[in-house]
Order: sequence, then C-alpha cells, then structure tokens
Amino acid sequence: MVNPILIIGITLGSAFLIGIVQAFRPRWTGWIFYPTLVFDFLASAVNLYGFLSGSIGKPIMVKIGGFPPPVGINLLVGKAEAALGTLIFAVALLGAYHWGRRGFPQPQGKIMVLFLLLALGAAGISFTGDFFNLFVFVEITSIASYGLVASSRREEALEAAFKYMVVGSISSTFILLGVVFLYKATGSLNMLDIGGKIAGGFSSQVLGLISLLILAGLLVELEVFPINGWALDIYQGADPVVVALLAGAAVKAFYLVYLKTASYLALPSFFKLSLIFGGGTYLVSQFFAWRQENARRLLGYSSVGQLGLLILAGGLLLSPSLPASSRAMVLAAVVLLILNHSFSKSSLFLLADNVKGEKLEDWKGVLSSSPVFRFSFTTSVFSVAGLPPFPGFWAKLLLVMAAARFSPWLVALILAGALAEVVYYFRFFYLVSLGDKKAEVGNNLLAPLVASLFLVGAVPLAYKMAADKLSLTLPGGVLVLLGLSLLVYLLGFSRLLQWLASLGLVAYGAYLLLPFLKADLSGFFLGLILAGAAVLLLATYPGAKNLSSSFYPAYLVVVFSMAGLVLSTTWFSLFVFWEIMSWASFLLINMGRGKKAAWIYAVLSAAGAYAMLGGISLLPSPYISSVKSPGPWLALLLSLGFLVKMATVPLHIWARDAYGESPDDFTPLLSGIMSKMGVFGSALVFLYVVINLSSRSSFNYLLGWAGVLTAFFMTLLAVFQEDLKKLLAYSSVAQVGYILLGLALFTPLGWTAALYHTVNHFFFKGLLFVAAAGIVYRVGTSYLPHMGGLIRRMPLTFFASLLAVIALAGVPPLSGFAGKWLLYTALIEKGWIFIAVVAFLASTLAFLYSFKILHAVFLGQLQEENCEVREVPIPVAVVEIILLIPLVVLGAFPRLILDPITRVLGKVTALGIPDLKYTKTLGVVSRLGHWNALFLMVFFAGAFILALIFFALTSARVKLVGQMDVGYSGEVPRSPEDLHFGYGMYDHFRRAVKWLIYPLATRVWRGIYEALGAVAEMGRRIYTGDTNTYAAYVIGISLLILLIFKG
Amino acid sequence: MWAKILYAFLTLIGGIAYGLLLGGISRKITARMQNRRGPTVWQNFIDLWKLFRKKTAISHGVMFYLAPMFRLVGGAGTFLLVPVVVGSPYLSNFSFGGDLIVLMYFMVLGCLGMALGAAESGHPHAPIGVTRGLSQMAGYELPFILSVIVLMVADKTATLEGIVRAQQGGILHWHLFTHPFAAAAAFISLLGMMTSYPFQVVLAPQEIAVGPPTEYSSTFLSYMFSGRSVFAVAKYLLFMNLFLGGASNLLWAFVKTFAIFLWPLFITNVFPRLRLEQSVLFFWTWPTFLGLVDLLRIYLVR
Amino acid sequence: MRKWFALALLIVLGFFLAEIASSFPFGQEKWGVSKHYVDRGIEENRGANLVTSIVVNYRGFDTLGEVTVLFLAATALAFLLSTCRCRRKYRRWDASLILKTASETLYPLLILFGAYIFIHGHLTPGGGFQGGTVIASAVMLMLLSYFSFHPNHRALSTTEGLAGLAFVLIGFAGLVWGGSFLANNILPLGQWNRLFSAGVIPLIYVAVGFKVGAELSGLITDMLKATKEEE
Amino acid sequence: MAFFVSSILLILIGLYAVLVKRNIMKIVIGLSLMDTGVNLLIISLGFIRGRTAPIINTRDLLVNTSSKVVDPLPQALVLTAIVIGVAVTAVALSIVMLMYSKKKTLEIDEYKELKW
Repeated sequence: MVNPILIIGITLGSAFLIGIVQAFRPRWTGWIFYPTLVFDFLASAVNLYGFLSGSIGKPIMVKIGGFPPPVGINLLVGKAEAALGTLIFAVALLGAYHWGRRGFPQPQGKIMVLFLLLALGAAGISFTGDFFNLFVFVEITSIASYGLVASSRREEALEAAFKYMVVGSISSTFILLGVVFLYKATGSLNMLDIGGKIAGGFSSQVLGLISLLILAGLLVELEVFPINGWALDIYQGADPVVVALLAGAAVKAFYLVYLKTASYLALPSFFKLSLIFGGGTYLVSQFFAWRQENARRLLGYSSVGQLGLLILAGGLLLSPSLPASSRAMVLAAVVLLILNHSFSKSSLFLLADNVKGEKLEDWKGVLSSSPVFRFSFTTSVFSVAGLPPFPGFWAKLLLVMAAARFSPWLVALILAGALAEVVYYFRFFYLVSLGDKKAEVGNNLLAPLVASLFLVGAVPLAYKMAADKLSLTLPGGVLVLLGLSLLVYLLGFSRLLQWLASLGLVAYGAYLLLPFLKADLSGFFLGLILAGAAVLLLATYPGAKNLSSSFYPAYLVVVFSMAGLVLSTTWFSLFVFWEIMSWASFLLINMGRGKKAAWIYAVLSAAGAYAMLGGISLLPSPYISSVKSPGPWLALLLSLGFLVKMATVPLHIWARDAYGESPDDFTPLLSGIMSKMGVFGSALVFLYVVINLSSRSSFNYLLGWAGVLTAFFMTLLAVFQEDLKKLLAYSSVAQVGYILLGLALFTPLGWTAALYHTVNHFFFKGLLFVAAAGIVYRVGTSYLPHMGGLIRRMPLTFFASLLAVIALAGVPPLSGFAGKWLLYTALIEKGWIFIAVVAFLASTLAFLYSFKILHAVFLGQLQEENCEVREVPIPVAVVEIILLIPLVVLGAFPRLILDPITRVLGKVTALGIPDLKYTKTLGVVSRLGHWNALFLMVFFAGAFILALIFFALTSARVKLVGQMDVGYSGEVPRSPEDLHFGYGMYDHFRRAVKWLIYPLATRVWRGIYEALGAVAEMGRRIYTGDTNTYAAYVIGISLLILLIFKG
Repeated sequence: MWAKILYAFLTLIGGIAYGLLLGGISRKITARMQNRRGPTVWQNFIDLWKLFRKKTAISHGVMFYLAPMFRLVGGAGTFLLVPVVVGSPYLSNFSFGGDLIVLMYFMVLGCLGMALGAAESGHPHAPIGVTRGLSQMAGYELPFILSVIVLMVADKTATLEGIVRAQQGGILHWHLFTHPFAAAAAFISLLGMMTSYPFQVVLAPQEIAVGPPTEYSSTFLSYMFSGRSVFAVAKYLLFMNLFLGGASNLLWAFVKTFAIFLWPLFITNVFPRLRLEQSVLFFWTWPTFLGLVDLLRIYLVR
Repeated sequence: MRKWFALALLIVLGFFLAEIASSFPFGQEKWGVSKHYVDRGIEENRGANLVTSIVVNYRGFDTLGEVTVLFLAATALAFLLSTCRCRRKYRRWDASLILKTASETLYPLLILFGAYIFIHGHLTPGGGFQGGTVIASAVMLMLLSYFSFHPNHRALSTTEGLAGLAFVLIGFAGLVWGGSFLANNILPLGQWNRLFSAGVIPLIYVAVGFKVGAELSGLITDMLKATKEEE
Repeated sequence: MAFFVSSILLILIGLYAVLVKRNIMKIVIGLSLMDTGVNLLIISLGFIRGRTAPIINTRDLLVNTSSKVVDPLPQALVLTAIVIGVAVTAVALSIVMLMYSKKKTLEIDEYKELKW
C-alpha cells in the first residue's frame, strides 16, 4: 500500500522543483517530470493491485493533520479511486511521452508543471473526501486545463480556452456556492459525514436545491447536452495531446465525483436527473456527429456521447429500484466503459496529432500509410464504437442487460445511440480507408500503439467480467481457435505461409470440434462451415495475388466465429459470436474495392445486431433451447439481425456492392456459408421463440412474404446487372430468400427444403464465386461486357459453371431441382398459394440471368484483349472440381442429404419429420406428387449419350470454323467486338418491368439517412460558438435542473 | 421394363412424326388463309430428310455441337414424361419419373442447352433471340403457373395422372369448364409458349433470322427441328391432360391435341406482332387477372 | 431581446439563491464542525488567530491546494505570455519624481509590513496571503515608477519554488515524525499568544508569504513585460 | 439580510455582464464581480450578530469561546476562494491578451470560429 498523500505531495513538490529548475537549467526539467509521472502511476497501480488482490481490505483513509474526519480534511481512496488514479496517470504518461517526442512548446518547464498539475488535480478530485477540498482540486484541474488548452497559442485554441474559462467559472461558482450552503445546512464539509447525516434522516427544505447546485456545476464539467459547446470547441481547437488527457483522464474524475456526490447527497430525483441528462447527451451527441466533417470535432462528439452513456449508467446505479445483480452488471459496465473510452480516445486523439489537417478529407489514405497507424486506428475505432472483442462491447452488453430490467425504452435508447455511433465512426473509417495514395503521416505512433495494445490486453479482463456477471460461457475450443487465428497475423511476411497455416488451423478446428458434429441443427451447420471453409480456403491460394496481411486472420476469425455461433447454447453467446463474425467480415469487405459498401454493410449489420441484442435483453431466459412465447414483435426484433445477413428485402441494400466489391477470395465464403448463419439464426427464432400459435402464423406468413419478395426482386435485379460478381450477389441473396421462405413455412417439408437448399446453395454458389474469382483474376475485370467467348480459353471453368448454373436454375437432373421441388410441394401443401405463384415466377426469372452468366462470360465472341487468357489457377480448378461432384451426385441421389436432414429434423421436436416416402419407381413421394431423381439422371444421361453417338455416326463431316465466321447478311465484321452481344442483354425486358426495379429501398434508406443527417446538422446549430450564448445555456439548464428536480 | 422402353421409343417416333405433320398442316392452313397454295403438308418431312442428308456441317465449338442433342433430348424427355393415355401401361410413358413440377422444370433443359449452343455460334442474333425468348417466358409463365397451381390445389395433387383422374366423369368435369378462368389464362399463355403471333418477336424471321438457331444448318438443324416438333406435341399433350380431361385412348389424344393445336394457329394469322415489353406486360395483366380469379376462388373455398 | 432574456434567467437564479440563503437566518448562531475549531482550537494549536489555525492546520490541505492554484496561474500566465507579441503603446520613461520618491520610501516599508503580517499570521488578522500581497504591491509600485525596474526572474522563481517545497516538506515532516501529513505535533506548541507558538503554523505561513509575494510579483512583471514593445 | 441581498445582486450583476456584454474584457470583469459577490455571500453566512472576530487575543475569550466569536470556518474558506478567483482572473487576462494580440479586437463576435 502506498499512502495516497505521497502521490499528491510528491507531485506537488516536483511541480515546485520544476519551477526552480526551469529558471536555471530548462533542459533538466524532464528528469523530474517523467519520473514523477512514473512514480504516480506505479503508486496508484500498487494500490489498485492491493485492492484487487484483497491485501487491502477497506478503503484507505488519510487523515490530514491527524484530525478525524469531520474536523480535518481526509482523503478516501477505495478501489474505484485507486483504479481511476491508475488510469489517469497511465493516460498522462502516454500523453507526456507523446508530447515529449513531438517537443513541448517552450518554455517546457512551465508546460510540464501545467501537465503534472492537471493530472494531479484529476487524481485529487477523485481522492478527496471533503467537499471544499473538492472545489480546490476542481479549480486546480480547471486552471491547468485553461493553460494547457491555450498552450498551442493558435487562435482556435485561445478561443476554446476562453469559452472554457467562462463556462468553467460559472460552474465552479455553482459548486462553491453549493458547498458553502451545504456547510451551512449540515454543519460539515466532509462527504462521509454529510452522507451519514443524510442517510440518518437529516433533512432541510433547501437541501435539494443545494445538492442540485453542486450537481449542476459538475454536470457542466461533465459536458452534458446542451451545455457542452465549450467542450466540443476544446476537442476541436486544443492540442490533441491535451485533449487526450482531458477526455481520457480528467473528465473521468469529474464523473466519479459526480457519482459520489449524488450518492452521498442521495436525493430520490438524482437518478432521473442522471438518466435524462445522460441519455439525452448520449443520443443527441452520437446523432449530431453524423455529418461532422472535422475529424477532431467528430471525436469530440463521440467523447461527449460516451460520457453521456456513463452518466446514464450512473443514473442506473443511483436508482433505488435496481436489483443487486443488475447493479453489479452496471458497475462492471461503467468500469469497462471508462477503460475503453480513456484508452481508445487517447489513442485516437494522439493519432489525430499525426495527421496533417483536421478535415475528414485530410485523413484520406492514412490507413495505407503505416501498419502501426492502421492497427491503432482500427483497434481504437472498433473499441470506441463498442465492437467485439474490445471492452466497450462487453460494457454495452452488460449495460443493456441491466437496463432491460429497468425499462425497454432505456434499452432502445442505448442501442439507438450505439447504432448512431457505428454510423459515423464507420463513415469515418470508410473515408479514411479511401484513397489509393498514401497520406503523409507523422511517425509519433508509439503512444497510440501502446494505448491500443492496452485495449487489446484488456480484452480477457473485460470478457471475464462480463462472463461472470452474465453467467456467460463461450465454447472454449472456439476461443482457442479464434486466438490462434489472430496469431496467423504474425506470419504476415509470407502469404503462402499464412495460407498453409490457415489450412492447418481449419483442419485442427475440425479435429477439435469433431465431438460436436452430431445429427442436430448445430452439427448440421457446423459440418457445413468446417467442410465449406476448408474447401473454399483451398481456392484462396495466394500465388501472386495482392492480399492484405490481415486477410487470413480475418478469414479464420469469420470461420471460427461461425462455428462458435452454431455451437452456442445461450443467446448471449450467439450474439457475441454473431458480432465477431459481422465485424471480421466487415474488415474483409473493407479490404476490397467497395469501401462505401463496407460502410453500409457495417451500419445495417449493426442495426440488425442491436435489434437482436434488444430482443435478447427482453427474453425471459437466455438459453436458446428453452422455449419462450414472447409474441411476434420480440421475435421480429430478434430476427432482424439474421434478416440483415440474409439481405432480406428491404434490408438488402448492402448486399450487391458488399458481395460484388469484397475481395474475390472472400466472396465465396460470404455467400456460400456466412449468409447461412442468418438462416441458422432465423431457424432458432422460428423454433424456440414464437411459440404462441396465433401469433406464429402471422409472423411466419410475414417472413414468408419477405423471403419470396427477396427472391423475386433480387432475381429481377440480377437480370439487369452488368457485373459478374454483383449479378452473382443478387442471385445469392435471392436464393437465400427461398431458404427463408422454406423456414417460414414451418412444416417438416418446408424445413427439409430450406436445409437442403442451404447445403446445395453452398455447392453451386460457392463454385460460381470461386470460378468468378478465378475469372476476375485472369481477365482482370468483373465487368461482363468486357468478357465473352472465354469457353475457348477456360473450358474447365465453363463446364463447372455450366453445371453450377443448371443447378442454380433448378433444372433437373442436377442437384438444384430437389430444393425447388421440395419447396413448391411444401408451399402448396401448406396452402400458401399466392406466395407459391411469386416463387415460381421468381425462379422462372432466374433462367434469364442464368443464361446471361454463361453467355456473357463464356459464349459469344472472344474479345481481342482476352485472347491470351489462361485457364484459372490450379487450386481454383481443383476446388471447382471438388464442388462439381456433389452437384451431379446429389442430382441422382438426393437422399444422401435428405436422410441426414430427416434425422436432424427428428431431433427438432417441434417439427417432426417430413412426410416423404421413397419408392423404387416413383422416387421421392410426397403427399402431392413424386419425383424420381435417379431415373431422370439415368434417362437424361442415357438419352443424351445415345443421341450423341447416333449423331456422331450419322452426321456429315463436321467442320470447325473461326469465331468470326458467321452468316452476317453480307457485311464483314471487323472485330469480335462488333459481333458480341454482351451489354444490355435484357433491355427489352427492362422496359417492361421498369416500374418493378425502381430502387425504392435504396432511395428510402438513403432518404432516411439524409433526412436524419440534415436534422442533425440543423440541431448542431445550437452550438453557435458564441460565448454569451454558452453561458446562457449553462445558467438556463442549471435553472431547469433546479426547477424540475428539487422535489 | 425393356418393353416399356421400346414402347416409349415408338411413341417418341410417333410424336416426332405427329409434330412434323402438325407443322406442315399449320403451314398449309396459313398459306390458304393468305390466299396462297402453300407447301404440301409433308413438306416438313422432306426438309428434315434433306437437312439430315447434307454432306458437311459447320460447327462453332463444343457447346454448339452438343446443343442439338440437348434440344432433342429435352424435347423428347418432356414428351416422354407426359402420359399420352393415362392409365395405359405403355402409353403413359415415363410419367412415373416425376410430377408436374418436375415436368415444368424439365421443359427448360432443352431450351437452355439449345440457347447455350446457339450463343456459342458467335452470331449476335442468336443471343438476341434467346434473351427475347427468355423474357417472353417470364411473361407467359406467370398466368400459366397460376392456372397450374389452381389445378394442383383444387385436385390436391401435383401428378398429371391425378389431375386427369380428377376430370373423369363427363365433359363438364374437364378443368376447362370447372376452372374456366384458369384455363383461359393457360391457353393464352400457350400462345406465348408456341411463339406464335402476336408473340412472335422471339423468332422474328425477318430481322434476326429465326433468332437462336440462326447459325445452325444441316444435320444439326435436323436434330433441332425434330426436337422442336416433339416438344410442341409434348406441350399439346400437357394441355390436354391439364384441361381437356386427358385421353382414354390414342384416338382421343389425336383429336384433343389437334384441337389445341388449332387454337394458336387461328390466333396467329389474324394478329400483328407485339413488341417484347408489350407481350410481357400483356401476359402479366389480363391472363394473370383471369388466373387470379380462379386462384382466389380456390383460396376462399378452401 | 437578449438582455431581457438574460434578465429573466438571472431573476430566476436570484430567486433560487435567495430561497436558499433566506433559509439560513442572517446573523444567527448555527454551529457545525467549526464549534470544534472554536472550542478546542487553542488547546490543539495554540494559535490565537482561529482563522489561521483553520487555514493552515485543520484545513491546511486546502491551503496547499490554494498555493498550488496560484502557482499554476503564475506558471500558466508566464507560459502563455512568454511569446506574446502584445504590442501596445507603453511609456518608456519613468514616472514623476513625486511617485518615484514616494515609492523609494515606501518600498522597504511595505516589504517590512508584509513580512510583519505573515510572520504574525497566527496572532493577528492576516497571514501569508495577505502579507504576500502587500509585498507584491510594493513590487508593483516600483514597476510603476521605474521603467527599468526588473525583479530578478530567477530569484522569484527560486523563492516561489523553495517556498512551495518548504510547505510540502513540512507536510512530509508531519507524516514522518507526527504520524500524518501536515501534523502539527512535530514542534513544541509553545504558549498561547506568543510569537513563537502554534508549532508549524508560523513556518508554513512564512513560506506561504514568500511564495505569494514572489508569485504575485512575478505575475505582475510578466504581464507588464508582455505589453512592452520589443526593441 | 442586506448582506445577502447585496451579495446575491453582485453575483447577478456579474453574470449579467457575462451573458450580455460583447466585449471580452467586460466578460472577464463580470466573472470577477461574480466571484466577489460569492465571497461576500460566504462571509455573511458565517456572521453571527453581536460577536467578535475569531481571534483569541484576550483572556476572557479563552473561556466559553463559542458564545463570543463568529464562525471562523467561512472566513477560512473565503480566503481560499479569493485566491482562486485571483488566479482565474490572471489566467483569463493572459488568454485575453493573447487573443487580442492575434486578432486585434476584443469583440466576442470575432471569436466564433469554433461552432456546430
């Protein structure tokens, strides 16, 4: 144990000493400055360790002057204070190091004194146990801040400092008046003493007003809306290092003391006050940041918002009706939020210090400038936005769970704010990752790197805290695999090694997870994931490709998080893996050409995931398999996330570009397997959530329509798509629409259809995307009109694609037909005939694009520039062949999959097994009809071969001619281009269905986004920048607080 | 089993011949309506023989080479999946292979193969024709599906046999009369299927020279030709089974299919041609409406 | 508009402040923790001036903070103005003879008076802050009189720093020998109402006096220097 | 009572300057006035009618002190508050000087670069 007074005394002494040394040997000041900070940090850390390890049992009470509490001043350092002290000095050390490397402004001794005393003031605020002493430390902090904010001596900095000073003076006047009145009312200045008196029944008619006076002063310092204009100005105008210290450390001390004051003064209305101001600040700030073009101000809005969230959590803590278990959750959330925000925001501001210019545009291309920058930035943005696996994510999880006990509206508020945060942070991320050229970036990156490493290091701690509080268990094997996946990053010097390691890891994963491969729903999907990932990974053979070094780690994380997802037994666990999967896939998509697509994907994913989290928080039991009947709305909320991943209309707007412009090696996984996680999730919802029969039918019918409309519209859009991968993207989404439809039927037959199609879709769409990757790799473009005639150059790929397309179109005798047959049979059996009509029509439309894929790529005229194109690389060809086999085999023997599905469905007690019989002559027999797959295959193949032989024997001499050698009305075509019909192939049809393909959803979503953005921009204007106005806000809001909450 | 295959083979030959004959008849009737003498009704047999006997054949590649086989096998397969005479051990062909859903998808196979082969020819008219054909298919398929679903739901079966059995017991039990709107929708969509006027833009002999098979000649064309003929017969048979109560013997089959054959023929000669988008929109409005009427009826009654 | 709005706000604020203040009847006896200071102050500290006892001992930690605040202000000001090119017309000549003569006479007296105040802080009204301020006013007087008057900057810094250190060290001495920071039991308390009494209180007040004097002097000098036009 | 009223009025006058005046110096002066008002208010809160200053320099004050002197604590507090007020004012003035040196104006309207 280190006596906290030592920290304060020694720091003060050093500050005075620096003052002397500065006068004689300015250069030596550093020799006092840094060791002092290190000492402070270590001393606080030792105390924190003492508390955590239990060697310090109760809070350390320091009686200054030896007087017992009410008489003298005392410091009271408990666990929270020790932790906060450690945090403050850690951030201060980082900032000091960073500033020192960049060079302190001269005279440096002075700035060091200010810096040291700012940190000390913040620590003092949290340590002190006396109200007047609190005021003194508040002033120390404030004055040091005024000086530091102005320290860059830029006009903006001075303006910000001045505003801060005016507002800060008013706020400290309130605090001072409150403290003195408090003394007058209670006869004491000691926090514990006053708290004891109030708890003991002391009351006074003005006690409420007095307390509110103090709290209002503290709320100003806590930057609540709308009295935070000054704070935003500081974030924008002051030196980033100073901002890092203020936002990362000083404000947190104010937060702690706010909580302490509120709980000592214990007025019943305090928790409402905190909830209202915290929630309001949180939501409004996250929202106002939407169209912010100044990077630093954007970060400022984010800081203010995070602080709002903290205050909201504080409100929960102050609430008398919060159950004890939830209180523990909120406490853990607060700790994690503070940790998360301090380090991520320090890191971001210190990074901002390295970027020239403040506009978001100036940040373009910084991500490609240096790997350290990229790592720190990504980590910090992820953690500040509350994404897994960083502490912010767990904090959000805990907070939402606790808030759900309180009110669903609070959950909605928290999640809405979190969503808004994702919107603008990933807009930032998207702008930052734009740009081909490297931006010029400073190399003062150690401090941000350390901060972000700290965030990474805090992950296990955060996980443990959350897991304890939520009784959350994640499958250990999967966690190990996820960890190992990240280690693959270390092999970044060689892609080939990474590839090999990935293959090995998938194999190891399969070995590790072997016991889970049972004949149930999880096992079914697990098998698909592991086998599929292994095959698709094979095709990503790096060769001479320009893959990012984080491609393979992210790929593996996606794979194993999917494995974890299907193995989850609680909704928490499912949500955690769901988020990991989403964000890892976001990173992968962002590595491709479509940065904006990745952003839209991120936003919609987050929206879905948060809806899901909201739903989970309202569920009575977190166990997936415990049946619940909460009604259709909750089920819809839960399934939104899954619907987004399945890109169900109208949530599909991300899919085209995200699929089309993601790295070619990732798209097969995205389409073939990842979209199936949505299927898995909705299957769970159908099975375990909507149990009430009357609501089930309407819910299912709704989702049935959603599925079939997805199939219809996406198919239609695919017809007019001129980009190979985007066409396949639409097609993929449409196919998943069928799967959703099958699930929504909720009959054994419908589920059989859905599960069959799930597997089969992986085969043919995986094949097509792998082939597309190979083609794009060889041809160098994904634009269909630039291809054509490639059958001559890549016959194998043509053959594979041909079979895949036949399966895709659902034409017998290949495997695709089974899914269609089962689905239609199920639809008619269930009596959903209108849906059946649309489904039929959609699959007819699929023929249109099926032909387009084959024609525009492989048939027609070979373009001149593609004459030298070679067949796809060998690994791709191998994968094509591997995926080809099941298409044919399943075409003849669909029972190879139907039987396992029947067994899986047998486990799912709510459904029962499908009413299918198998006979030799009629094949598969349903109640409606029958279909003999083997016969069709044999018949077709036999007849085909027979006809071929007959033809070969009887036909005349066959002469092969060149591609330009066609009967063309006497004209002589000059180049293959003249003869190729590869652009606007369905223009005539488009004229007929113009009204159906109007991009309504995109326009509506964009309209909503832009309307909200415009509102945000209007709303932001309340920050007029005028000092008088800000002062008026402060006084007005304080009065409002007094008026409303005094009761 | 072998006997069955033999019968199937014979039926197939008969089907091809019948198809060719119907083609000849249609040419003759058209000519007469236009005040021409026209070719003999056997002209199609003569053409086929001539093509088959050509000395050389020009090929543009593998897919081009295989397409006629796709076409023939697709057409023949469709034909064989439709029972000519329901219940007859031989004339019901291979209808055990699958129900109506299977049939409707199998029908596409031949067209798809042919389309791909034609597209490989490198002649731009071929894919233009194909895309037109596919688009038109998207048009007429909607009313057709509607009426098929009406029948399936009404009869609670998806097999052709079941549907035929449901129509037994007098002419008034034919679906043509029990579900007149659905039947009307289906028969209108038959016009699109047969690419007859006014829905003839797919082939458009004047501008794109019969579209898809434009580059085909000689033996290749003969295969295509026979495939096309038997495919047409298969469609007539299908309609017969769906709406006209099937056939109890071969004679009835001839009569009924001939009647169905006459329907597009009469339409085709008195209408101008529609543009593609007009056809599609036409199919998606009136016949669809008719189909929906019966569907709604079924839905509400159920 | 803006004025009326401000007035409205202020009226409401005034109402609230009045409501709180009026609940404490003016001039009536109401003792809280300070009853302890009044009743036992002499016994515990021997300082005749109870306010000083409180400022330096009972709430000595506040005073340490207060000293720090002043130090901070001086540092911040010196830092900010160190590069300021606040060009403004400033006279370059000395003041009138009357002022100069008076200043020369008053300067040592004022310093002496200041010292007296802070040395007797524990006995009479006043103390370190007051004394320091008087000393600074002497310096200001000289600055106003003589254009070329420059207090030694290093000396000021050193005084300021050493005085601050002294305060902290006295505090630590209390921690080491007296059991707690700033404990007033390491020196004999002496007799009530004597100069050498009250333990460490006079020592601290002397340090504070030096510190405040040096700081305020430095503050004034820095501000004045910043406005001087550069040659 | 008059002490309360006048010191609260002083606070309000200072705040009025902060809210309404467009000149930076006047705003700083307003803050200073406000501080003064607060200090006066604190002092007057500690006053007890008919008592003497809490300086025990005569023997009769030594006994039964609490019935003879005013409350010393507010006086001690106000000492601190005054010094802090001075410090804030000093920093404020230095910032104002720098601001003036950059833009050569004290109009607050000129200092609205940071907004929205």
